[in-house]
Amino acid sequence: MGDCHYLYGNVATEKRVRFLKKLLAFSGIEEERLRCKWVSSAEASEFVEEMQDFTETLRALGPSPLKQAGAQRAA
Amino acid sequence: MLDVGRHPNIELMAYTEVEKVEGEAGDFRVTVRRKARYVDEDKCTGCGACAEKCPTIVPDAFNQGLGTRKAIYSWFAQGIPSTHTIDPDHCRQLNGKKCGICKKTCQADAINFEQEDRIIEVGVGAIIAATGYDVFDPSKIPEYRYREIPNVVTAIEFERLLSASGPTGGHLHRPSDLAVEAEIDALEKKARKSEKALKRFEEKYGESSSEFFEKYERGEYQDDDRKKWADKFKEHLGTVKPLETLKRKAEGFTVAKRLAFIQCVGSRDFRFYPFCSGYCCMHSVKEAIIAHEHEPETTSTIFGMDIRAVGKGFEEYKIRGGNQSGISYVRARVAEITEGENHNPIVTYEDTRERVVKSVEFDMVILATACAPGKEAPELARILGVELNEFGFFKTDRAQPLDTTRPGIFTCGCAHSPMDIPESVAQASGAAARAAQVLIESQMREAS
Amino acid sequence: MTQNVKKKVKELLESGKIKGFLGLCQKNGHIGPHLFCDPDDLESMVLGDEERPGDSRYPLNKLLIHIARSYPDETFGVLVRGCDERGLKTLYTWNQLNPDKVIPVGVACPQELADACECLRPYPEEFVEGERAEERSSASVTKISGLDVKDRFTSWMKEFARCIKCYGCRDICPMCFCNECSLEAEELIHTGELPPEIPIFHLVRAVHMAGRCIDCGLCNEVCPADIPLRTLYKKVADIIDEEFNYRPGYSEGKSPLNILGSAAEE
Amino acid sequence: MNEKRKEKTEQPDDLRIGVFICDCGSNIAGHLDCSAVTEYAASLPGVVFAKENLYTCSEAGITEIQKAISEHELNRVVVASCSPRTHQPLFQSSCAEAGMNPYLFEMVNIRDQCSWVHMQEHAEATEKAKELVRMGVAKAAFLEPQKDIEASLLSRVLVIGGGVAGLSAAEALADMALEVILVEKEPKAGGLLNQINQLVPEGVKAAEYVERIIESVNSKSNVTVHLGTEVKAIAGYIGNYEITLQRGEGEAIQEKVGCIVVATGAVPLEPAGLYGYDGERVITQMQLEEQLLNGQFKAQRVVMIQCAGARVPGREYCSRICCMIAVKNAALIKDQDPEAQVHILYRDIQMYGTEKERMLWDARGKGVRFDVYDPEKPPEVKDGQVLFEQPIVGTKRQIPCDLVVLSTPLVAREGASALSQLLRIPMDQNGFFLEAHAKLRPLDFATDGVFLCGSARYPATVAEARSQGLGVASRVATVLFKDKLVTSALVAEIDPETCVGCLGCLDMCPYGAIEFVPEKGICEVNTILCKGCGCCAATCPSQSATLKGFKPKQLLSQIRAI
Repeated sequence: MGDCHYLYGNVATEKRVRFLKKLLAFSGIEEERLRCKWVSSAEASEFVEEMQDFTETLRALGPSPLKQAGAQRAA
Repeated sequence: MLDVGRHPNIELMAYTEVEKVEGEAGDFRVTVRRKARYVDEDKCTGCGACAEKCPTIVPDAFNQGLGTRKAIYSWFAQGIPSTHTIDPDHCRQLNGKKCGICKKTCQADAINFEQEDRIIEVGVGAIIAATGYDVFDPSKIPEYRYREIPNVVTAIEFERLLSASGPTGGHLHRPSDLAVEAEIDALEKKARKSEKALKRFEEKYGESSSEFFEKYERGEYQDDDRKKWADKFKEHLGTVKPLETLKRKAEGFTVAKRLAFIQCVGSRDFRFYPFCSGYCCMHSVKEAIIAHEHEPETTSTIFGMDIRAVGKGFEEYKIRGGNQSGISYVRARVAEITEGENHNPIVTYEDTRERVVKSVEFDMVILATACAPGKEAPELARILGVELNEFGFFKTDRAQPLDTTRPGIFTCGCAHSPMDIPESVAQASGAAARAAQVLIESQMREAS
Repeated sequence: MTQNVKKKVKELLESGKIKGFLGLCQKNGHIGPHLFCDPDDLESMVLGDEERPGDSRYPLNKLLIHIARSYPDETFGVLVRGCDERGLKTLYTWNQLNPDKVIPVGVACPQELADACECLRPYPEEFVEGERAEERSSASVTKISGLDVKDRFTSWMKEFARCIKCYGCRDICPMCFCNECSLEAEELIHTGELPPEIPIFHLVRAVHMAGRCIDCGLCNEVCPADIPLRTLYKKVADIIDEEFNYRPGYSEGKSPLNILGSAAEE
Repeated sequence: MNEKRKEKTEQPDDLRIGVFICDCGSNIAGHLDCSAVTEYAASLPGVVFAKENLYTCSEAGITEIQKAISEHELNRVVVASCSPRTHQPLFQSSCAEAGMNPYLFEMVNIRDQCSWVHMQEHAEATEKAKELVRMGVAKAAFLEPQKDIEASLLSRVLVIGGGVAGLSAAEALADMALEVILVEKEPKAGGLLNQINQLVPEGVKAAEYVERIIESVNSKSNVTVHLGTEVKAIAGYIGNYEITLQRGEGEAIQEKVGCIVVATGAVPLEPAGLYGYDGERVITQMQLEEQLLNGQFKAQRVVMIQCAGARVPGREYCSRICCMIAVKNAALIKDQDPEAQVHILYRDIQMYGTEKERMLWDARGKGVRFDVYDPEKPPEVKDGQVLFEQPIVGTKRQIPCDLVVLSTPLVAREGASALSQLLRIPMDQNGFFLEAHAKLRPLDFATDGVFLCGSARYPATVAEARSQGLGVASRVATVLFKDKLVTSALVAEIDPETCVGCLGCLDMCPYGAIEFVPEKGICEVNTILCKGCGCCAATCPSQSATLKGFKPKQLLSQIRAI
């Protein structure tokens, strides 16, 4: 069991994210764009580290293909 | 904790001590001293701007002195109330120096250097003593060389090192390495200062300090000002050389990966506390598992006489730690810890299976210290008019396990006896029930 | 090729075990679903093979939901292939049909159909007609997985761009038993656009298929734009299998996504 | 996103949103441009009033909100300041005081999420604050007024189980002026203590100890004790349970209670097939207790084997109390007959806490022998002797004996799973009941109104069971001392028109708050039990299950405003 305020919420989310990452990958959207990590309210530095790392990852990946597709359609 | 802070029926008096208790069950009059915070509780929003600006740096007791805080501070980030407090021992203003920066910073106008302790009397029907315990001081055990060997730490110190919100952000830097890093910081500061001074000379005389010094050594210059320069340069070299050595040394620093946990430090020991504290075995297992989660190469050895995994899910957790987190459990009473190379602690013990004495080197040793009765328990017991038991915890009996020897006064948690969190929480509820019974009874008496 | 089915259905009807049998009949050259209630009325029964095996398939289990709702106390028989049976099982799991009130009569698919479907199990547990064909794995999924991530995106966007939002995939899907469909919720999918917001529209549906799609392939057959939906949902089923060791219609109970607690890791 | 789409998100008519931007002294204003954010907020659709405050949570700030609600006829309020965790309740109640429904309030956290994390980036922090405010306003537009949920509470408690834990709970509850119905399956209350000889360290007779508590319980006018009775059916929910009790073949008894305490205890494992258990020469500690109690104990040479059937694959847990019982009985045998030989074979001797450790040295002092055995090579019982390997010295030993005593663990009762279904409360892998939180809520269930104490949760000593019994009483009191139950209106609801009864939500609800109604073929939410976690809404394929305050429309309008 996770330590979610709502008992199993974090576990439920984790399961969904595991699925979604693979579905995204198959549909051609980099799975690194979705990330799920359990950080408690007492773990500020872990949260910061994770967010900075995630931001870096996203920057390296560049704009989302969805956005590019949207722009093309709008044009 | 937040729930307590917000509960309409709870008046939280933090930073307050009990001085006198009069009356009887159902009608106690308690005199308490609300210690001066020098911060107005009603005005402080806990925003922390004051602590950010405060110039005085103090070792942080919450982080077991492993980190620092300011002279105006909150005990820890999620603490309640979030009201900040000025530490009168370190505050510049309160020690007669000129400062008052916090007062200027605070937009809520909450700082009040004139505040004094307030003595307040409160009327209550029942009292619960939940004053917890103290960590046994392992320097009383000379053979473990706590404080002599920097990488021998107590479990609670280790807990702070492992904590993501702790002084190292959860990375297991060894205290010996942290000390070197602190020294590097200090030397760098010094070097920057002397560099500045040298630069002034260099600009004045238009040559580099090293060139100048060569000439000076050859006796080319004799004047006082040049002598000052030379002295400054010598001093600078005296800073920079050890700094470089230290820096080279620090390059080799890694996080601690070989951990030893020593159980029953001060407990199950006739010299100190004869009892078993009950929670330390699981605490060590938990710390070893978390250390392994942080750094998968970590291995831990837990030295104990018995591993007491007696709570719900504990044995399963212990086994998991062995199977998945690189923990080995060794049945042994450690005889001695010595210091090896690189400040590595060496643990000497008898391997009872092989019947040989072994010495094994670790990166760090964690002492699972006894749950010692609170140092101030005797004084509180005196004030409350209750008895302590032979071990120094509040005395109770089996029929009413949460009642002290004085009606209307109850106890729970580690003030009662050593215990783990679920047991403490359950007892706390029990003590609340006993207190409620007293209150209801006295209400009924009044009504009839 | 229908003798054994007819015999079995006749038996069931005559013994009174079932009120009716939901199968297929051919009338005026057309094949369509039919509820056979009279044992003497089985002449027109067919298995749905018009020109090729299985080229006229219908979501009989989905139709059965409606019949069962109207006659909650009656038991019905239903014609099932491997996929239909998986569908039945999943509908039991989702409380849409009562297993005590359904008697499936199985037919095994011929190899040609199994190949075309890339079917992992082209036969029901018990069948009275046909022979067990060889199981096939999905080459179409492997093909897309082999592309690099950008090409995968481009290829799907090209497919999705043809969508005319006819909801055919949903309407035929035996697992789409909802009264109100999220794909018609305005806040989720904007209305009045063609193609519908892609790839969101199709990915939302793919997510809804997780732990549900039993790989009957009707969506793919019905799609007027020939979007390879079956391939997408096959992958969805594979993911759930890889991650949670669950495959709808094969495994018991609901998918770990739909039950509390942590999923079994193995 | 293109403009066309934004326009299409229809907003409710007559929206009058007020936005308050907090400087938090310099805490927010020092790191981003609050005036710019305020100006921006004023330009958002539906916003009729925007104001910057020095401290929105101060007396002055609150007054300003309240004044604005009346002067500008605001029907939505958005505050952009600090964490909702600490300040949302204050702002909500202030809005309510001013006559606005508190559920029409929305909070945006621009301190933690902007000024704190982007401290050195003034412009970016300001931009982000604007975005967050825009999202908050977008959501506020779709907020709906709600009414807190209220339910009545019966000040009566059902305690299931009449052992130490249940009796202690009943005693304390009665003393707290609540009415108690205590149900005990056996014809006599007292539980396992009835079979126990004496309690240590004081050596008090177990029967006398428990008898005193039973007497105390019986003496209370507000306790009804039903012996030889079982719970047959439970309907209802917190505050209003309907209970059916059955005494033997007699007529069913109907009771109504507000809360339920589970104190059903546990039973010692019957070690069939273990170590040649025969009930005569190889017995359990429980049987030894009986022999000691009845004075039938005669053996001269006794070997006790710890962890018999415990800490083994399939039953991994340590039963917590068996070492203590073994040491107690070993010492007692030595007291009765100092010539007797008593040997305890153990793996880890679990004498935790202040008192038990001393029992251990005392027993050693009395001549009880202790030896460790290796769980990989457990002892063998053969022809009047016990063979085992001493891992500590590596030699094999044979101990002749005329009695072997097996320390077997307490195991969950067989009836536990039936009760688990009746009450919809979970069990762990060992069949013990599963509390809401292993550390912080040991006496609660996740389901409100049902509580847990004693060995039904996990093996407990007499003192622990008593403490827990008392503890559970105050857990009950936190509910029943109130006049009525008031819970947040932000709970799930299920649209009966669109629900197809697939039970997806029911399976995902951790609080047992969803029920399937067969007559209607749909699921319904019990709003009292619902905690608003949203698992049902996330699962429902048709958006029939939604969470008030977090409906797709509300959330998506917020997301689309990014």
